[in-house]
Amino acid sequence: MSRPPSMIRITALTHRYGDREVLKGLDLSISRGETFALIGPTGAGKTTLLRIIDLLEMPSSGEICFDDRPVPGSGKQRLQMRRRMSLIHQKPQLFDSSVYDNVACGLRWRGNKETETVRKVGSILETVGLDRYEGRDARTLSGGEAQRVALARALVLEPEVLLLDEPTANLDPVSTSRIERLIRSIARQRSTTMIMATHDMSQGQYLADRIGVLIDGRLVQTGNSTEVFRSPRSEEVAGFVGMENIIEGKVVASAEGIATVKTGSDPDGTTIQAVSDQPVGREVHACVRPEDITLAPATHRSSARNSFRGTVTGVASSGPLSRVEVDCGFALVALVTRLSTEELGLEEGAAVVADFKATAVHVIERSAHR
Amino acid sequence: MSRPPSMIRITALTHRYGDREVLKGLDLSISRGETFALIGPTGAGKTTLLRIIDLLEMPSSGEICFDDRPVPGSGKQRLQMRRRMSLIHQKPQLFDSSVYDNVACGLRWRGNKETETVRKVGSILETVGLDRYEGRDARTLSGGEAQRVALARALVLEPEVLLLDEPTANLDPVSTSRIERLIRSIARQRSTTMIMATHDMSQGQYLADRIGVLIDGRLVQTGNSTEVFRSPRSEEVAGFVGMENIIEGKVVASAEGIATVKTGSDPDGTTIQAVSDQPVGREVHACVRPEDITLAPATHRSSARNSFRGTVTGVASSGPLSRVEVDCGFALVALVTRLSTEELGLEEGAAVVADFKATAVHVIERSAHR
Amino acid sequence: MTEIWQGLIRAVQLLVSFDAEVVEIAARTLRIAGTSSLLAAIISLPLGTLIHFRQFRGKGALINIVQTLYFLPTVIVGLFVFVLLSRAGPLGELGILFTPQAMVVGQMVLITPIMLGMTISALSGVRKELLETATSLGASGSQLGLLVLREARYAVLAALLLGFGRALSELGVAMMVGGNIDGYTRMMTGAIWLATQRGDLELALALGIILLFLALVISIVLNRLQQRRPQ
Amino acid sequence: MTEIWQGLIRAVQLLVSFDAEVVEIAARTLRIAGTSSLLAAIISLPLGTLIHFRQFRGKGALINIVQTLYFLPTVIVGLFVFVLLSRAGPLGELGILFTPQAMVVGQMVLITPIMLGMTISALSGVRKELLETATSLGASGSQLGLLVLREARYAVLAALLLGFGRALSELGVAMMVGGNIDGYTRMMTGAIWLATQRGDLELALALGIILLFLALVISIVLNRLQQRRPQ
Amino acid sequence: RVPALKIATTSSLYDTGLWAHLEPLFEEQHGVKLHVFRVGTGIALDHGKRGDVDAVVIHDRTREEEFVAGGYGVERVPFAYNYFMIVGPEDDPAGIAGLKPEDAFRKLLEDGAQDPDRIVFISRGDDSGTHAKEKAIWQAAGFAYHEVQESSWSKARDGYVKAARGMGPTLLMANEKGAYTLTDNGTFLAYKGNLELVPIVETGAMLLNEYSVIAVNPDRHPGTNAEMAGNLVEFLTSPDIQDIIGSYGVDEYGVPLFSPCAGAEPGE
Ligand SMILES: Nc1ncnc2c1ncn2[C@@H]1O[C@H](COP(=O)(O)OP(=O)(O)OP(=O)(O)O)[C@@H](O)[C@H]1O
Ligand SMILES: Nc1ncnc2c1ncn2[C@@H]1O[C@H](COP(=O)(O)OP(=O)(O)OP(=O)(O)O)[C@@H](O)[C@H]1O
Ligand SMILES: [Mg+2]
Ligand SMILES: [Mg+2]
Repeated sequence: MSRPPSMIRITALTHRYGDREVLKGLDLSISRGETFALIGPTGAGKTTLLRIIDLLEMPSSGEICFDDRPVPGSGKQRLQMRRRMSLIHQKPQLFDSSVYDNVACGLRWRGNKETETVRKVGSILETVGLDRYEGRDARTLSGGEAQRVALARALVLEPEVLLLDEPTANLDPVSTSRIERLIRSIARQRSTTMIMATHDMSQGQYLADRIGVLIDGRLVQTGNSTEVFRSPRSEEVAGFVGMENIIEGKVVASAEGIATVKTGSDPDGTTIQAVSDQPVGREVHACVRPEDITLAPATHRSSARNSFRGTVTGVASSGPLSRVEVDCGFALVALVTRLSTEELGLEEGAAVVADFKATAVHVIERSAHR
Repeated sequence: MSRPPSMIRITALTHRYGDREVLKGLDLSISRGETFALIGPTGAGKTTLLRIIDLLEMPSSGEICFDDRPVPGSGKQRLQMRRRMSLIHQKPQLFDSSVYDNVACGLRWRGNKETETVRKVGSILETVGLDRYEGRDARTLSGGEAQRVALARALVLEPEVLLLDEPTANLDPVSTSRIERLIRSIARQRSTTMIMATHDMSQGQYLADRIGVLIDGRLVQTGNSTEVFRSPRSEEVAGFVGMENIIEGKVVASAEGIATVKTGSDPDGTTIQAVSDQPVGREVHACVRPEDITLAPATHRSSARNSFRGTVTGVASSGPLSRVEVDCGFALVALVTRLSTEELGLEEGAAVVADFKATAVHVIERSAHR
Repeated sequence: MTEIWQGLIRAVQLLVSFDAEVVEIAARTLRIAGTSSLLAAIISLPLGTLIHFRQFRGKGALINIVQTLYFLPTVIVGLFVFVLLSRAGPLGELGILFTPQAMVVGQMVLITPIMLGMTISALSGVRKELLETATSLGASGSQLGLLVLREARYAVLAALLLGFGRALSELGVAMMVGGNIDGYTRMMTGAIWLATQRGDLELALALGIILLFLALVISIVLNRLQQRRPQ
Repeated sequence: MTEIWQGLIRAVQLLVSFDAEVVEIAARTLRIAGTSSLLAAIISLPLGTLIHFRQFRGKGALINIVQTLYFLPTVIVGLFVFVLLSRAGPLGELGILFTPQAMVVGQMVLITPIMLGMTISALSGVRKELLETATSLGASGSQLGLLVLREARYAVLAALLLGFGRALSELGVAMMVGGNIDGYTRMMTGAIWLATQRGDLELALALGIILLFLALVISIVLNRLQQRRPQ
Repeated sequence: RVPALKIATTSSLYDTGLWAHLEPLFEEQHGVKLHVFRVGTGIALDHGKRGDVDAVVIHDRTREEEFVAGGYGVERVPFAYNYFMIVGPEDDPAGIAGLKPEDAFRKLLEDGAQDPDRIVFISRGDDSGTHAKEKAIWQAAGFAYHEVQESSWSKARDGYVKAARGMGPTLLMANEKGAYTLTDNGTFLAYKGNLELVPIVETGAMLLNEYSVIAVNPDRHPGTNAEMAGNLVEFLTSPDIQDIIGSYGVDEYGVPLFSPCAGAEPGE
């Protein structure tokens, strides 16, 4: 594989706070111009990793190369490197001065001309929707306004590497999509390298070229969004990326790349067909994303490989989607549009057919250590 | 209407910072046991309103009644009232001590016995998933951990009124749904009155009995989630609650509760059928939620009242849904499942039919002042 | 220069031999300065917290005045208290001029503004958000006060130390109000001053070194206390 | 008590009549104390910032020692600098004993620890997160220093004021090192002391009031400066 | 608490250690605590005027007489004396050795005006007893004090220097500057080890330095301990104590520091 040169390469990175090991031997290489999303539960170590990449902290062990050069020890050289990056911290900290001064400080520190600074600050504030806020005392901003100032402050520097730690955590959907579009356009136009920690899965999917799943200090999987969200490498990842249906089973037959997984422990349990190479006899988890399951009236004759009759046990709607729990011998969760929910009259007790394709089933070997 | 007694009643509330009017004459009454969600763009005044309700700030004018008693001026009585509430601030501020001390402080301030405190703190920390964190220095927690401590600290007080300002802004989806379930169960079991500011629309929908839309300091609409999300009172609200399709038009015919709206300005523009009482001749906006639009292959014969042929101009997928932009004379945005996107082969340039029901169209009178 | 070395040697000699007179003077110094610092702290901590929290007209002016009193020369304080306590003065009836009690009063006048002002500026370093969080959690006024003192403990301790240091090292009040009476109101600084007047520079330096040694012990102990986390 | 009133009246008289001698002494006092404070600030601010940021072995001990020096009695500082600058001393060559320059040196020895120590504790009130944010935005070490000084400006100003106040109100150094020479090294406190020695308590009080008045003006001006937002 | 007798005394008596020597004797004899304040003459008199002390022990005849005449004191009782001396650098740049004090001062002023860098005089300048004596000598030399202060000698950077400090520090300063100064012999002896100065003029009637004790007038300040103050006056003039005063300092300096004069003006 001939990849573009790596902008950031991390080898065997370990970090400890006291005797807690927070990062456990990470290896990661991010190419110039790539957008990389770090996802993972709270406390996984995302912030710590970003801080180390931004040279705020020295890792306990391991090596980091920035633009193919190892990170130096001398403060001055680190400053040079750091000035090519910009980290937007998770909790935006604004300086006790005006919004203008807050956004201008990075430029000033780099010795920019003030006329230039005035222009740049004005334009970036407009971009984040805060024109006419220049003179405001930064400490009196609302949560979302502060977040946008923090963004503007980093973006105005036009860094080569942009590190974002939950950049839209405090924003409403309209501002969020505005900022997302902004980030995307920056990534494209300036071919900025970006690493973002986010808990918003769809943000990761939308913005990132590649996604890394960090769980408990370990980078358990990296890949593009399809790989991560559709073929999680472990049950842990599967659970985290929203594969709510994780069904225990055992491969009982395998032919032409289609495995038959018998669910549950009783001998005449239901079987699920899945596209998988797992050999017969292996203990596995069959995972299905809720949105890959379609529900139809009980009268419906299905052509899907996997089709199960069941009873609705719960419906919860949030936004455009409804989350429908179905009992068909084993528990299934399906995400369907509110429209279908209404059309099908889905409510507790309703009889339905749940269909999903063999390609929608992702089979993971059950790890011994559980 | 015989409503349960109001827990919080706000009359003509106005608040100014300097000469910025941040809240502009709000009237709001929240009943005991109700869960009320405040949604609105950043800087709308959500935090300010919560702060005023929590008696942290005196409003510039207007009245607040707490449990049917007007809020007193004396510090001591205000303290008594405040101790029946608990506000989780937007930016969690932890005290410079251990996690245990942070969670225990409210109980101690209320003079609880320490043995009782130990028990309660232990149990709430377990509930938020932070058992074994008691001894940790609160300042070294990750963003999500800090957020959960802040939650625990307020919940452990079992307040009558719980005020939540973006309670899950820093949490991953798994923690978020854990916390949402917790909040929901508290609301049910203890019949706690809750007011939450959130930018997560689906959270508002999921948790709240009633939703208030705060835009630019005005409570422009309150109602249950169907009312707010499906029948926004103005274009402003419509835009904010995700009615992405807002089509300008004019009612040209009206019969049996069905209005015909001609779109655009040219005489032979397309017409849209909508369930609406708007009289003929009125200038209106026809609004349709993207998820209420179904897309079908161009060959499809539709039975829907509104059916338009068009061409896909853009597809963006995020999570289980894809956002498809269609040009059918006017621009439409449809949200369809990724599954359908694949099945229909939706991609730029594809010809499709976009269908939606007359009931899915919400018609708003176009206000003169724009 | 030799005086400094000899002063050092003399200091060590006095320290190891536990010279009775030096021990007595040192003990008296600690007692008097300790009492006045304690009383000044008892006044300054709550009052400073109150001023910090309350909004009132003239607050800025009040703080300005308090800060101005940092500049009070010890002679002036001494003189002022002297005039008050002198037999001809309004509090002459008390008859406490030239007693340790009078010195405590004088030192309190001297150091209370320092402790008060520095406490206020220490507290002003605590973020408003933190206090609002505590308020939301139901802290009463005094509980809030304790919290803010705790959050600013490093700077508050520095303020107290500074005041104590001023009491320990001042001379003017002790002289004017205490009278520097041998065996009764003589403090370390008075003894040092007397030694310089008598031309015994070595002894003066030795006593100065002993005073600093005491101060070092105190500041280490206080800093340790402050660093120990409350359970 | 009458002395206090008479002192006040005398102070007002001296102020309004612009008494030449008082004006001269006041100007000299401001010049000398101002110079030593300025120099001490020039040392303390960067050094304090450096100590605050750098992690090194013995940092805690160093801070402890600096804090201990808050306790330095002025007589001891005076004596120490006297011994250094005296003809027989190591810096006797300079021949600056009993000159304003020597007083500046002595006062710097006295107040630098205060300014330094209080600066360090002022800076320690600035949140770590804020500094990390600045670091991420590419602030160099010195830029970070300026930022932290700016963020803690209230407390830093208090520290500088305190040091200046100490220089303005101290007597021991001015006497030992300056010699309290009429028309040359006599400062306000020296003049006050002399008035008390002569038994002219009124004049002493009047001069004290004038000194405080000066101090008030200075502290108001500095506080105003600090509150004015930089554009 | 044992009642205390409070006396304000001038530094020269205190610093020689005389009071430390006499204190236990008096305390034992009268069963009282003796609180001795070491202060300048001006403030000692002021303490007496406001009744904050019970007696004053000082050495400034003119002001003592004013004090008594003003009704503040009972009676001025001289009890010891010695002589002031003009000390200066060993090479005596003004060549005043052997002159009478008033002549020496005149020469200092005249030559000093020519060469203020070499001929320097440090004046106490603090209205102390010593300073009062200095002024009296100038008077005898034929100069009003303000003439001295306004002379070109005084205007020079060095020259006639008024440094208001104690006697000891003044000696140290004179030593540093290689200057002349007027000092009482007790303080000079105490400081001698630190000084390169030598006595230049030691004789002359003008140099007489007499110490007296004055009990504060109880009519003015009823709260004062008049009885014990009377005891102190009696004590200081009693023969035993007069003997002790007359021999004080022999052990340490080889010469007595004071001559006793029990109530009478010392002979001139
Ligand atoms: N200074 C510290 N001392 C001790 N432990 C720390 C420190 N900083 C972080 N930790 C711990 O390290 C772990 C990783 O923290 P980190 O902030 O990197 O998590 P995160 O993935 O960013 O989480 P979140 O999504 O909640 O922000 C957490 O468990 C946290 O408690
Ligand atoms: N102390 C203050 N002084 C001046 N303006 C203020 C102050 N506090 C808030 N504001 C302004 O008032 C408006 C409302 O702020 P508020 O914090 O209530 O918004 P919000 O709805 O909570 O926004 P977000 O979703 O971003 O948290 C904002 O425009 C903010 O800038
Ligand atoms: Mg984080
Ligand atoms: Mg807010």
